[in-house]
Amino acid sequence: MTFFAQFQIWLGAFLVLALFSFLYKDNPFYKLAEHVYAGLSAGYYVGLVWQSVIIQQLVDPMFDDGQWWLIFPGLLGTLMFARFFAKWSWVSRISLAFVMGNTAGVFLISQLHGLILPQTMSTMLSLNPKNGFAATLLALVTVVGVISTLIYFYFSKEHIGVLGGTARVGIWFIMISFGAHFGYTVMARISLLIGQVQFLLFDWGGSIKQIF
Amino acid sequence: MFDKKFGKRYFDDVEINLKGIIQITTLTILFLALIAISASAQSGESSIFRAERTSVLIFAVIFSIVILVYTRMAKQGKKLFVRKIAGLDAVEEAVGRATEMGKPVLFIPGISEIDEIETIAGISILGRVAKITAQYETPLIVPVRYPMVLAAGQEVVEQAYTEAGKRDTYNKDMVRYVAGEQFAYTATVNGMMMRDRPAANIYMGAFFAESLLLAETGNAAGSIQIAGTARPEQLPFFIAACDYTLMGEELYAASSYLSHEPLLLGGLKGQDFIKIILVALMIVGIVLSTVGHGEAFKALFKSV
Amino acid sequence: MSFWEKVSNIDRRWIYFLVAVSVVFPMLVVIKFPIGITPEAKQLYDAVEALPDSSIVFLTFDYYPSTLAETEPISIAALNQMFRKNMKIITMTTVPLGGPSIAERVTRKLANKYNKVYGIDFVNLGYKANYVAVLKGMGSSIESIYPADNAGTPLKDLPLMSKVRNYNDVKFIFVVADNGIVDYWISIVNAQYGTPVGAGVTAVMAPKMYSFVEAKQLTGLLGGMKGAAEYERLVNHEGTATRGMDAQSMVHLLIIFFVIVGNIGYFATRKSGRSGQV
Amino acid sequence: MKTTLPVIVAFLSGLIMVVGFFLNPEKSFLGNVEEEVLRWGTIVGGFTLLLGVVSLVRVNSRTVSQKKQGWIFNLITLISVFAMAIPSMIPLSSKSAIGSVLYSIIPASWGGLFGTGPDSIYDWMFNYLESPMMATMFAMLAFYIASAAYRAFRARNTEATLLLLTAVLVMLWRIPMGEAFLRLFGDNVPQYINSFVMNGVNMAVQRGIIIGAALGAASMSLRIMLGIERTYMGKG
Repeated sequence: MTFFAQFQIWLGAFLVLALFSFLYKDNPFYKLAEHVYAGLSAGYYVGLVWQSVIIQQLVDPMFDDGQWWLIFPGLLGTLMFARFFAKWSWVSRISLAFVMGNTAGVFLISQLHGLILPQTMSTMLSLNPKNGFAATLLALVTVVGVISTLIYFYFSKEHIGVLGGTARVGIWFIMISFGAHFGYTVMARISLLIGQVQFLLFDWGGSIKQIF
Repeated sequence: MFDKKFGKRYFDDVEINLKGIIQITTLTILFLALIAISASAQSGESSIFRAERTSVLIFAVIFSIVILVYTRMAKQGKKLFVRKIAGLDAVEEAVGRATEMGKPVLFIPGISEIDEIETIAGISILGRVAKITAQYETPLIVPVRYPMVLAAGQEVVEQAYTEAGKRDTYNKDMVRYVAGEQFAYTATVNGMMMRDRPAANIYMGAFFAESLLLAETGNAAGSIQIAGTARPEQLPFFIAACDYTLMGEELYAASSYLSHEPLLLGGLKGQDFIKIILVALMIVGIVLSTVGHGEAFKALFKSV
Repeated sequence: MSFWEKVSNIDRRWIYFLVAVSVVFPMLVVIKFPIGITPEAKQLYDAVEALPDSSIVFLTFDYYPSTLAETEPISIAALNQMFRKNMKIITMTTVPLGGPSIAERVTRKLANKYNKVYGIDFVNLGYKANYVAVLKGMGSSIESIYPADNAGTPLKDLPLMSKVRNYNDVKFIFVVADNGIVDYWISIVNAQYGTPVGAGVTAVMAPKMYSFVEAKQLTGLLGGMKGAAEYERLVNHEGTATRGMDAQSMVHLLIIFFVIVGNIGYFATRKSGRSGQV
Repeated sequence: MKTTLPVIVAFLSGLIMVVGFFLNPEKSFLGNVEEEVLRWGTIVGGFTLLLGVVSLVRVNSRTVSQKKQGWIFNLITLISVFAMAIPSMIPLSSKSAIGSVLYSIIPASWGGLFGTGPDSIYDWMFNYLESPMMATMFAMLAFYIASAAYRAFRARNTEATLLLLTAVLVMLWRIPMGEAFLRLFGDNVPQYINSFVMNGVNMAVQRGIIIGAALGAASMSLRIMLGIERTYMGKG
């Protein structure tokens, strides 16, 4: 291994161990890693926005393709920084309002068209027993699950009587679904822990062996 | 007149008129579009309107009208019932305990940008919590992840302290910017929890993988914890590690319930109304499908 | 304090310690539990296996370095299968950081193993911003989106790319991803251009993907490290996922053990009437 | 003016999106406007990300300049920001004005180190400093999950029991030994978990939650467009 490759591994191992040390107790190494992390992540955004937004979407099209009108979003973006000057901070609301309005417009439609209508439609399943026992049972589970979940999140009436009963079935369904999610997430996190331990044991461990 | 101290909630007359005009314009445009579409659909040629999206338009119009009607009703002071949400009293209890112990309350309005509905709900619950901490003179810490959330959070907290008559105890650093990246933020807040040992941690807003990192650290620090988020994939972790958890839309309902804000309340009631319509439509569809005539009905919901 | 009360109030650092031990131990002492194959994994394997030799396929590297443990083994197993069948592989990524360099590193390593030549047997297109435009644009012409490959070589100088114009020339798209991009491969590429898409995703994403497999929008699914291990077994190449499965099993069992002990403790102390509230 | 103008801007930029959806892009002028406005949205939205960086630098510089307790850590944060940000902003080639000055001083072969390309300092710092930390934070969750499962997964009532039983079942199902164990109860048990728990109950609940959340998001969007909801505007 080259010196640089060794250095990379040791640096990574130091940061990994510094963060893991928090599991035992808060300490200066964790604090150091925490502050490096906060700084790097902010720097990451600068690079990302600078290259993929300001250069690729703003400067290049404006100067290379002559799309001069992009000066307006550029200006709107710059106005955001008015926030840091007390007297002019209200100006930044205009830029913000543009983004918010834009997102809201896209959302309003995409939620109705992309989610609510198709999801409602696919719940209209046939409960006809001639489709076979398993298929009918699955359809029944789906229908009951969707409707009772919706009822659980209905706030305009006290949950008593039929409504209360349905809501109760809803919460049972919800808990089963959360349990399944929990199981899957456990799996994902452990895999990543395994990845880090493999790094420490084999890469860093290998490097230690080579040196000593 | 517009009172700066009391902020956005109190509009002057000019603005109310403006809003009325905007609302009427929107509805008119939507209606005109509806008529134009039905007209163009008859002519059959490809027109500038996408006739295949008519059902979306109809639904959008109904949806908008329902929400606006309920909002108007709420604003006119009509009593609108919202059922009590279990676990909400816990918020006040938690702040009370923090006061007894002389320790701070930590509030996290989620880790999403202000354009996320959950963040807005979180900020509005923050207003309520800040009012209680102001009354009890309990220290409040609100770490945030975005500058926009910072601005909104500071305003809401300042307003709460002013309304409680404790303007002098308000400190701008109560709401503070921490870090932009998800886990950098989490690492910092975890550090805060272990160092400042808040008596109560309240998480209300959009949370992702950091939910359990926060909640477990808070638990290790011995804090009472109350959480609320609409993200189904994070709820199991909050349920496991917190004392009380508001699930899904309960978060939105809680923010309307606590704030008694007519605008929020109206929205919630409107959504409930639509929900019932959707359930009814589903049942109709299921019955039709079961007897074998569902396809035509289902086609109404399809659009490209 | 009774025994169960002590157990219930154990310092959480003991729990952390046990987790650490059950991860490290199986890595040092290999046990090798046999790995069962789910129908979804088999479906993906069969779909690739059924393609004629030398078919042109897409393999994406849509993941960040932070989820390497779950995703990289899938890429490696897939490359083994594809190179063995002498397929022509085009790699690309919609992830700006890490993605291009991971693709470069992993493909080169496997290509050396199978003596494959860059430009003829495989090409790395690299990254382009705005994924919706990228996925849609490649439907009409790949060259319009990627005028050059990751290293900056114009596509027309690469023999493999002269045979590929758009998705019509691609037989299969194997997506490996740790983010929502899979939805777009399905809803844009598969839905609009009809090229079959198979996916290897992180375990967190897997529950959602089931509905796509059921709707036949997705040809096969691998979920997380278990999925990767299944694929490694199918292509008969033991990699980090298979080796990790022992540790994975140990920790799962440990957590289940914790749940059981926690509950025994809970009921034991509740009966004695001293603590009922948690 | 201070609130009216933003409300009008929000209304118009949202309305274009809504109306544009219903129009044929080839046939109408508005279809193109929609595309352009979306592009503007990504550009302006990019700037909001930078605001966070400015805030972070301001907060940390204040602590450092006042030499408050632990200021050395804040200094480290500042150094990390600039170490990552500055190389990423340096132009890659001598084509631009700044680039031509720069590359008359340093060799052009260094160009690859700058920007955000695969060989850049930025990419290296991301791959070897930031991502290991990101992966470690994820990995720490494994420990937290174990301790949460131990302390909190108690069969206190029906709901909690259902949650923990399903979690245990799924965890078993996903590992080789567990799957074999489940087969003892019947060859099809793993398949049943797949179809009834994952595709059945889980899918149905997700759908219910998706519909509810979508309603909430849509109604919030409507109110933002109409200027009813203005929490986002903050202080005037």
